[in-house]
Amino acid sequence: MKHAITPARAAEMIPDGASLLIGGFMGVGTPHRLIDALVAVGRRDLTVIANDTAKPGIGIGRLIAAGCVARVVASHIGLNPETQAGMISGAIEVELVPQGTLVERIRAGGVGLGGVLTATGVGTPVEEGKDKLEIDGTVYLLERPIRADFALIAARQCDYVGNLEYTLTAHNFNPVMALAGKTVIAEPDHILPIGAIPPDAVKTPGVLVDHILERKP
Amino acid sequence: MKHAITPARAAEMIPDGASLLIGGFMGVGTPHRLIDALVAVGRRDLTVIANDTAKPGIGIGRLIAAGCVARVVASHIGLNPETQAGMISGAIEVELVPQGTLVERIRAGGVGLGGVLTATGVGTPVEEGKDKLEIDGTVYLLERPIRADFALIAARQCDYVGNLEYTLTAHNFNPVMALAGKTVIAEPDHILPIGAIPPDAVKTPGVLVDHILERKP
Amino acid sequence: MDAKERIARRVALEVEEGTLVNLGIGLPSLVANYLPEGVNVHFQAENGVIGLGARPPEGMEDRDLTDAGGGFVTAVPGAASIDSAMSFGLIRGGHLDMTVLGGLQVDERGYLANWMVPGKMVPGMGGAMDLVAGAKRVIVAMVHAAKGAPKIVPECTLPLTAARRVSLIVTELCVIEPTAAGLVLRELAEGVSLEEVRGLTSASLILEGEPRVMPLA
Amino acid sequence: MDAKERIARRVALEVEEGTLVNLGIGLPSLVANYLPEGVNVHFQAENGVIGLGARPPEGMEDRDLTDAGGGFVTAVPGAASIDSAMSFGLIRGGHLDMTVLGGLQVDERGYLANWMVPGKMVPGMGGAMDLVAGAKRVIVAMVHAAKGAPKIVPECTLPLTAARRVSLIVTELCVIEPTAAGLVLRELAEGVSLEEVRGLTSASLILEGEPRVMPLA
Repeated sequence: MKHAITPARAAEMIPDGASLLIGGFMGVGTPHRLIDALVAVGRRDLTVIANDTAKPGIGIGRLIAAGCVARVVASHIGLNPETQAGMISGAIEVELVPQGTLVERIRAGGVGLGGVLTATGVGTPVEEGKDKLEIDGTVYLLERPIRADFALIAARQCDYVGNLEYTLTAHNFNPVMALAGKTVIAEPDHILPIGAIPPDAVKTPGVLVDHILERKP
Repeated sequence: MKHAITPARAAEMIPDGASLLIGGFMGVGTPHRLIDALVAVGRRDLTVIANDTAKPGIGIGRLIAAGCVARVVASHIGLNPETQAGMISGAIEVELVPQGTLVERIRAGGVGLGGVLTATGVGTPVEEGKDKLEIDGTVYLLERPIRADFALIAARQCDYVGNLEYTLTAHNFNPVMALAGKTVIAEPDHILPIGAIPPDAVKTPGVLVDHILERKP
Repeated sequence: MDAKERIARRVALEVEEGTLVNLGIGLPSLVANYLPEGVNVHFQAENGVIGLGARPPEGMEDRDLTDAGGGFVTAVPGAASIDSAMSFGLIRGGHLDMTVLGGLQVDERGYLANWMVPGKMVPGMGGAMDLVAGAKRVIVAMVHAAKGAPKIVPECTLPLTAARRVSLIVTELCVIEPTAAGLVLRELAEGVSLEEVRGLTSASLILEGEPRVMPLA
Repeated sequence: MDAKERIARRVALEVEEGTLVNLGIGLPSLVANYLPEGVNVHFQAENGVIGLGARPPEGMEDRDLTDAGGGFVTAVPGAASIDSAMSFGLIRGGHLDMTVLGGLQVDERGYLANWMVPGKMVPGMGGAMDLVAGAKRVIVAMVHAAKGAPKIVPECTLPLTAARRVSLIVTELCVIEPTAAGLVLRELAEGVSLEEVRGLTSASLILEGEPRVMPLA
């Protein structure tokens, strides 16, 4: 059984220079309160691994605007001119990864596979510097697993064990990222007693979750 | 919207010599009515890819006993002496695969990855004849993806679209196998109208399901 | 009828009953407005839903239900929530019947470039590389030329999205099918001449008999 | 107290609060009966549940809720259903804190053989290879010798389960910790002499000071 912590307490756990997997897709299914807490304490030199950096003022866009982020691994930064400007000026190092490759790299890190063999990116700039393997007549890129110091997970609700439920398009990267953080912090909207989430509805087992943020005010 | 078919009609679709992914773990979460229909029409020379072959008289054990099966890919055959006897006599070709490797190979087939890189099996007889890759200091086996002509899936219930729900330990290989059959036949206990299974409860989207077996009598 | 509507109407005729279809943001998303009466399609939003519906009624928007562009959407009855691993598993694994995407360039090999302009625009590839590498059919829906400059070129000068021949190119002027032999001009829009198309196309176009008039319904 | 109970009681002392634990079938499964009062553990059944509970009351068995041996079980409040991909993702990905498995042989390198006897018994490895390769701690719980024949040997003659040094060997006679230097004898059961253990062990045993008396509670 776990105890809920405040956003400020969660931000204290995360040091400058930490790598963070952050759930969400254009701010949907993103742990907004955790992000705001990191901005509030002025974290620096963070590595953010996420599908995108949303827009200025929204979700991960706030971390970018506050200068918290030194490195981004994402599939898309096109709707955030601040990330693009940071990339061009050299203030932010950006690695662009095809979306399906990104989610599989994180999954591989989380489930202990040595890499991902995907045809996505073959014949494009994505293949630069990577090993290629021909298997049964098809060429695949060998993409490396991704893990991070922390995974910041947004969930619709959780129980006292930490079992998580997600909803609609707010699932996105969250269930996979919850496998790949050394420390996993979940930000649920609601917290329910044990037994209120039936076993079949659980999408992230509570054993993966280290800390639960207090419920949405 | 799909229409339910009878077990006999399903068995007709599956020719002698077909490869079948069959869900279940020791008969739990196994499509029993589909298996009985295959036995009834006397199919021959089938390849069965499944976690195990259950026990004589149960689930896949019935296919074995009826002489329908020429080849088995499984992680465990220890509780079915008939499979073991077939393996020793040469009547059944058996490939033994570690359970976690088996499920990932099927997933790789289903989601279009070129293979699985796992440390499981390194230094054991499982590595024989397989490529090994050293990635960042760890040695991994390159295991091949698995697909099959048919996937026979047991589900607790489905809707008219074919969306599937599973329960408790009857999930096992079913959700992954539903990704990797050229033709997917689902055997639900219950069939519900569209909308009765909410989007967040769907574990196999109906677009993956080609045919739905009529509900349990 | 403007160019975009013409393109969307023509692409809509390619959509087949019961298939799984992914429409890119922008022009491709208009295709949903022109589906033939009675055609039942499963639209995938790669950020997390199968069964993407229209815009919600005023005031009924849910922050956890958006399309890949971040706009509020609905889910049709029978929809399924999917996480990013399932979403791209469907795309990469060959379960997606068709994707419609915009283009910056397409060349005589049928290769598409649509994700970056070096030195100018580096938004990231998002899901485009997986979609082009994985979908069964890839339809490029784009305005024929960029302010008079050809976009259908002998060989892409912009970085490729995938080294895969797309299935069809639909512009407001014509329909072109990339084949092993090159780009075959299949249809001309009503009132558009071959010379006009050739004048706005730097790639060689192959004629196999007379192009038919591009149907719009 | 018989040998098996002694082994199970000693192993139970290794189980730590709040951890995820997988018990093999047979002897290892007895460990659950001897947990110290108040210790809260998540038991995984690799066939599909976290939060495995005791046998169900008479008449309350559910055909869809069994353990990896196929026996009816319960799920504790807060349990989570998991499919095989998640189950082995947890095992392979380093999320499983401890597994307890039976053994046929363990050698001076700490390597375990427990899944086949060539020419005699080929049940398949099931989940054993993934468990030994992936769990944070691997405890071998076995009767010390097989009818007088040593099972703790200089080098395994049976095929290995994994080329990984297990964490601890617990028998009814003693507790041995495999280390880089070899097998260190840590504990002797009450009334058991060093000579007795040496007589039933063909591997070299290292002494680091006096072995303590094996605690059973």
